[in-house]
Amino acid sequence: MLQYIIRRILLVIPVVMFISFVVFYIIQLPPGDYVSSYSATMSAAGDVMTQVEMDEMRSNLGLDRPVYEQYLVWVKKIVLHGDFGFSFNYNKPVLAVVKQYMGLTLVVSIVTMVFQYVVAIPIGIYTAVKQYSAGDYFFSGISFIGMATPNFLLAIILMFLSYTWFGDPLLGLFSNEYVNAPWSWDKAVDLMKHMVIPVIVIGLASTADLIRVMRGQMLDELNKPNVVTARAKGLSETRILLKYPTRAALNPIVSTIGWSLSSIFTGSTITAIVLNLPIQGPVMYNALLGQDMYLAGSWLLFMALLTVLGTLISDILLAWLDPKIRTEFRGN
Amino acid sequence: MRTIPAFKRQKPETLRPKKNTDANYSSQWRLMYLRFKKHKLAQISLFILALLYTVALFAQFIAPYGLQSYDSKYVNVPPMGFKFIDADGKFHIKPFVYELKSTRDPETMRKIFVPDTEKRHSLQFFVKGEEYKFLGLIKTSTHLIGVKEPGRVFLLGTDGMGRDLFSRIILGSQISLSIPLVGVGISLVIGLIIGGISGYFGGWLDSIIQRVIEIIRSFPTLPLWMALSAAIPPRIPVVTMYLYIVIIFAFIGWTDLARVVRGKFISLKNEDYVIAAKIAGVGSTKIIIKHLLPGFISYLVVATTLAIPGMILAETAMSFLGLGIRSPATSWGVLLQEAQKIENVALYPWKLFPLGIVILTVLTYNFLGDGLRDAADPYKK
Amino acid sequence: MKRSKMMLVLFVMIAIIAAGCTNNNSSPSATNESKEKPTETAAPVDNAQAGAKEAPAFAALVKDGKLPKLEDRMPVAADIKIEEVVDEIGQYGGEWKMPWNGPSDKWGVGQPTEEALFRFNKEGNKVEPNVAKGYEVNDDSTVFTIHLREGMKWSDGVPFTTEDVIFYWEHMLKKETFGKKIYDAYYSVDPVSGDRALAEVKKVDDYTFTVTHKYPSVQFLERVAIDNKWFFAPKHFHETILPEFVGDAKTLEITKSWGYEDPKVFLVETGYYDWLHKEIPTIRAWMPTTDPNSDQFVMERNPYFWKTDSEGKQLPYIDRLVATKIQDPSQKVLGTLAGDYNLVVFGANDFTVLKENEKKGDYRIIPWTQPAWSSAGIQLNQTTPDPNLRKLFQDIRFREALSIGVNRVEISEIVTNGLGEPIQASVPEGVMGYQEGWKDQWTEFNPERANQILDELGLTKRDKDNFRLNADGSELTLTIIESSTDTAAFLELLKKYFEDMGLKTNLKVVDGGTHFDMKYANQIPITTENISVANVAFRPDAIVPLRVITPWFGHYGLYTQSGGKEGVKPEGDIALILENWEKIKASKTQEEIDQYSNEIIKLHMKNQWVIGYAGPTPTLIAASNSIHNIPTDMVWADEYRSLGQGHPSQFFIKQ
Amino acid sequence: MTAQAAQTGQPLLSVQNLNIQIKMDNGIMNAVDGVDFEIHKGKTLGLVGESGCGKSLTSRAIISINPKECETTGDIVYHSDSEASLNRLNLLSLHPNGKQIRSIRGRKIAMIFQEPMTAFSPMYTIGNQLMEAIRIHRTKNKKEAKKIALEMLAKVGISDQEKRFDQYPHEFSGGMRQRAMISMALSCNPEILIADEPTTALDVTIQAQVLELMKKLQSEFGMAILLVTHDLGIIAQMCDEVAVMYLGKIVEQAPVKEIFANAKHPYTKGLLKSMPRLGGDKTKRLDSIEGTVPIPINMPPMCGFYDRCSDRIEGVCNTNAVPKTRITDQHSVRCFLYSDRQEGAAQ
Repeated sequence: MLQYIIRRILLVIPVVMFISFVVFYIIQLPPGDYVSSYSATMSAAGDVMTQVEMDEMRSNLGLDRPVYEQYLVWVKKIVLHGDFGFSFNYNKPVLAVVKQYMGLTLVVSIVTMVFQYVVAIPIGIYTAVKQYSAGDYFFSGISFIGMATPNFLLAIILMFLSYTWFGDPLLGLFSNEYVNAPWSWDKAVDLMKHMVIPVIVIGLASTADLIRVMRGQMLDELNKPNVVTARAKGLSETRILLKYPTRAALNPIVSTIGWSLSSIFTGSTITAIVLNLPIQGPVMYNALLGQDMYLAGSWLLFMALLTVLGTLISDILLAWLDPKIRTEFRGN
Repeated sequence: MRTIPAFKRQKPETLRPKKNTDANYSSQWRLMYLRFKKHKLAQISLFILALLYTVALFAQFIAPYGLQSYDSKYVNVPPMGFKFIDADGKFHIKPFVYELKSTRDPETMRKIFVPDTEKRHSLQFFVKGEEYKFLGLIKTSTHLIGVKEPGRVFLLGTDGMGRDLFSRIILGSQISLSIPLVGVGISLVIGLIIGGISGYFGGWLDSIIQRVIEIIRSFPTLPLWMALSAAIPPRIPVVTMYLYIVIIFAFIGWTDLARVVRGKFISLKNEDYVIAAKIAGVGSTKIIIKHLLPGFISYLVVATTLAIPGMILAETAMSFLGLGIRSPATSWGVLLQEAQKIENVALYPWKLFPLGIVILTVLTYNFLGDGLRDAADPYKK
Repeated sequence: MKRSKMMLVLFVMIAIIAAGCTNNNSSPSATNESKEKPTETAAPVDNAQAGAKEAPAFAALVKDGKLPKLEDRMPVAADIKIEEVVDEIGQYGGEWKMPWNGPSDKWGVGQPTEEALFRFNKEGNKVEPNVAKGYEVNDDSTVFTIHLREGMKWSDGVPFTTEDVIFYWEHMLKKETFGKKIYDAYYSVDPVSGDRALAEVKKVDDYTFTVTHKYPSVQFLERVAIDNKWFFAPKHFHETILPEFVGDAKTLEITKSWGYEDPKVFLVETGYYDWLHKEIPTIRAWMPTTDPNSDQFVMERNPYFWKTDSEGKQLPYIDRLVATKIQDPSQKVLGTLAGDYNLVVFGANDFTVLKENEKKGDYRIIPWTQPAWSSAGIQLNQTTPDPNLRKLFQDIRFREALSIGVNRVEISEIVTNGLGEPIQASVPEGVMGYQEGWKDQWTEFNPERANQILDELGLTKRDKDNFRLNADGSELTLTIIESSTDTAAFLELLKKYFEDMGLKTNLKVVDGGTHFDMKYANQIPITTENISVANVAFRPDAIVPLRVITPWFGHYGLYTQSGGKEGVKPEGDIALILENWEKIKASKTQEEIDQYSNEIIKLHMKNQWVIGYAGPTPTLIAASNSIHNIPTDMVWADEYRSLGQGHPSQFFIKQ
Repeated sequence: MTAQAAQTGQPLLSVQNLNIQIKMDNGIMNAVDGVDFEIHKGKTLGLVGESGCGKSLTSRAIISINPKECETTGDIVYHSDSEASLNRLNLLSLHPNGKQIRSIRGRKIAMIFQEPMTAFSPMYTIGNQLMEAIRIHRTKNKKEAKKIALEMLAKVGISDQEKRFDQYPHEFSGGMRQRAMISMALSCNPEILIADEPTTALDVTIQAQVLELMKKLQSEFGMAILLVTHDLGIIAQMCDEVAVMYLGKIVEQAPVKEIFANAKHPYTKGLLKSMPRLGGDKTKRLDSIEGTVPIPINMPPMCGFYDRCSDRIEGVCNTNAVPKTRITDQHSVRCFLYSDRQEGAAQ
């Protein structure tokens, strides 16, 4: 098992290296660079830069060098110093920017993930056990609609409904007065209130998906002979349900955790923009728009790493959860 | 009670009761069809989809107005219902609409529309209107329904430029319903070839292909979209733009299908009948086409069906970010992107109608996919 | 009267201290006090406010000895700037809550809080002293003597003196440490030879300095008020970071410790965008207290602010300015409707949704007019590289065709929601340079005539889609390149009208940065920028080709900028414009300036290089009904510092 | 009371007029139709028939573990001497998931299944699944339960039990899995063991071993066995009495020797002919019964075997419900070929 994991991790390295270069290249692909977008914002505010000023800025930031050279410098710094470069937009080291947003990003992502699994698994079990009941149709209907509604529109609509019903559109993750306030019970409550819409919007599509997977798996498992065996042993229905079909159905579900990790990080970008969430997605998006390439590059690199690792984690989880594979490794 | 007649020997076949026994002897496709027939929701979905595609095919004919029928007089008109009874209480057998008088609220500058009960326009079939090419071939100006000029009918209201939303939804379906089909089609071909190679031959080729798929999959799609659409040159017509988008989608989408294909190839290639064919010296191509493909073509149909809704949604997301198709060319994504302005949600909520159509389409595709999956699975009851 | 007020102030202080002490049991005696009159003390706070000369929080700090007394914080009595209130004397307290696009929108918080040496008056035609107490000028407008306010202090309490001006001039502006060239305003021009000479700045005493020009500079103060509002910098701060004082190594170290990578960028940020950094002393009404990169940027009142109202109450009234970062324009609207923000600036597009919810949201919409020539218009690049296009663009008949081939009523109704009149791009009434009849030039919708003109121009050949071809048979395409999607509806209509005339039209939306690059590379044939000029003589960029900035004159600007080395040589009426501009710079009197300015405008009227399809729309200020003293009937212009023209330090929130 | 019952005293389990109906899309299927039989202490009853004849449903109906869709009527009376509360208890009257039936399942009536691979969950160790029934019915104590489980594994001939206990089903061979299954079923000393095709999935040699083991354990524990199979060879080897099922009905029932010596029903005869015989004519092809079993949906009153029957009587067999005819006290058959005798006797 350990050998397998090590082999997989070693394989991750070239993949991530390759991705990082492609990422870096793609960021540079659109015309213009950070200096041009910077000067454009400045000129919009009546503050015009001349060509000379722009050229100077380019050379200061090293943007006048060829792409591969910039890439090599960047990678060298990462490898040697753990320095991911500098964010032009924020005037901060990339790591500092990432750190600034990481806390809330993790909160949103983890809460969303927990929401997904906590909601999807019981509903999946319920709809499978009560197949074709009113409850089954209700939940399946909701989850299908959740899947079918584009996130950004759902976010806007929920925000507007929240405004018309409660007088508060619940923008952002905190009310104005709590943004810079130290942590307190009230702030936590405020955060929870503001999390409702994002969690629903970000989580709904995947929740719907999970419900369907869980339901399908459960239906398969419920018809397996081992359920009959368990019943013949005199076990109670609940016990049977939890021990046999649920446990087996959870396998593929649990193994999706690795995958969903990165998709929650990136999948929430559009929603986060609409809902004004201070998390990484919009930061990355703006970095891409503003050609803030080290920030964008590092972030994308991180995402790629997360995806690759997520796959790895999923594979390992799957192996670990499946006694067949597990015992094979033990055997070796 | 009764006498026993002499034993009669008969060929048993002639008297076999005809009860469902055909199920036991049917081909795979026939079985699928029989099982699919049981899935009511999937059948309804198939029907709705067929309807949507028919409408898309004849969109120019069905839509009362064109994509560029701007009219400052009718900006943000709420949906109009047909009427049968006029202001005097008189009943009319033909449904009709009143002509609208438009004014502005002097305070808020909002357009206000008052029906002019003097001017009644009956809804008619085959009305002359904007000229278009029927099926892209025959020039005509006949539209399925509408009212005579200067009357106007806006079933679902109008947008901020005075265009009929109903027409735009219908015309937009041409792009929105075909992008996913073509996109999935391309992904399918790529996925089939690459997944097939990977699964059938295995070994180092498989490893390399799997790594490549892994790389593509771990690629965040957002910057990819942004970069690719920024790379699209300015002077291209809508059709070309459309093709580019399809290619972007296909590029991202094929990996999923390749995985399905690969998985099936691996599991099928060790089946006895395939091994038997190999031992018998049948060539690889023949094995693939004759023995492997039929084994999972039904799964492919399902996977394809279920991949389509994702593409429909992806198209709307691209439009939200201002990438992809732009008005006056219209897709549902374009309509939703316009609808998502808070102003529209607050003041002109009918602009959210396209959302209903998107949901309907995505739902029907999902139900159809589910139905097909159930039908394709020979082990399902 | 005065005694009783003093008593009240005292009362308030005690109350506040008492309130503070109840939470802090370190001092037993204070606790006793608070126990004595815990309830009565609370009441007088409101009453007392009416007479208080400073914000309660400061009064408390003074009482604690943590802050010098008000008198010691303000300039000497005679030198205090008394800010006229718009409606009434206000009260202290409250927050100005606004949405903010983040640190890239530096001016969003910069302009309303800016305190210039000289600022424009309400009408926008003259400057008045602001940070400066006053000035004298000699008869031939060469020597300007400027007086500062004695006893005025930076927000850290360090006196603000001539030293800060001289330091700025010597060590920052002349050294170009913050990435700006010495502004044009400091050069005077010899009317005869055209020789440019840099002014001299000299200290007279701690509160007086002179600016001496070689040649007359009639508009010096106005130009300074536009180009270099902040003719000063906190010497005691910049001395600690500028490389010429601390050495390159130390500057680099400081740069890194601030989180910056490059000292150049660092110096630009600190020297130019100083209001974003809490480490830098300021003379603004509010000073930053948080990192601008955080989700909320907060500016708190400046205890050393040097303005009072007519009753002697120190400004600003509003406690703090809270700028909350937003990511999508919808949030601005929704937040305003919900009351999350109480003073927000909008474009005219949001008029209806804001107006419809005015009552429910408990705010009011205050429109400020803009000195813009149009709200929907196009600029044809006169120097576009394609010879066929350039020939057309330079032909006045072609511009006429493009103008009359478009139905302005439709544009006005659909694009501006009826707010912008269906008129030609022209100087609006009431703004310097207004020309009678200009707004109706070529405005009648006449597609037949337009087509006829195009035929006359030789564009008679058509391609298979019935689009016109150039006379030589080559493809003719008008490409409109845009940097934002806000103009989508306008461009869609424009495309339709142009194509109805047989002119194939393409739209391309690029990001702002690319648009900027393309402008420099002369790659933008057509775009939709609107001209907005408060006064040509003050800021000529948009209509005089002095550098690469406005698309219509394209690389004519580069020619001027590079002194004839690059770009396209201006000819005809364009050359005339530049000639007039040179005359303005060398003018000795205001009359001369006005005359030449008018000439420039007239040349624009004659040529109509910029075509407008809908008149200007107002800028909307959505202000909560509790915020008072916001002036109406104002002009919104960058030259006047937008909302800053309303003097925000005297805005107040009624409790 | 029949002579058969009188012979052996009170039956342990008596199934009377058992009907199982399944609702299908196109009608109601009478999967089990009027089945009667009895199981006696220490004896083995064989239930034989082709797949789909309802024998599995019948066996599972005894402990109410059929899916909900199966509507079951009739009486299944369980009579245990050991516990007063279980005297003459009608199992069908109990709630199918209730406490009482659950206390009988696994403890008094245990069951083993055809597919030992899928009957065990792949997710848990053999030991885990083995201990489950013990911990419900015998002891809460984990250690004790493990001890019993290990003993049981030893009894079914599994060596190295400690190691085997912690292994997963996929690590067991087919025969071992079935042994483990048997040990699981017998771990609570049941009075009745229902074995549903216990050896079908096994190799012939393993089959013999498993059957041998079952026989051995039966004599050791003294339990009754209901053996469901399609294999007449196994019946001959294991059973005291045989019930032949066809299309939901018991068409013939008799002691095992009687069946092999004196089968009456054409279907039973067909079955016997299709069985290879030691010392039989090797050049002759084995007989098979032509045709397939119809699906009993909306069946008119007729003999289900009519189509395939070589001795059918047109106008009789396909128009009337077939009554049960008693050949001897212990031998009954459902066929019109013999019904006149019955009718004659009645007259």
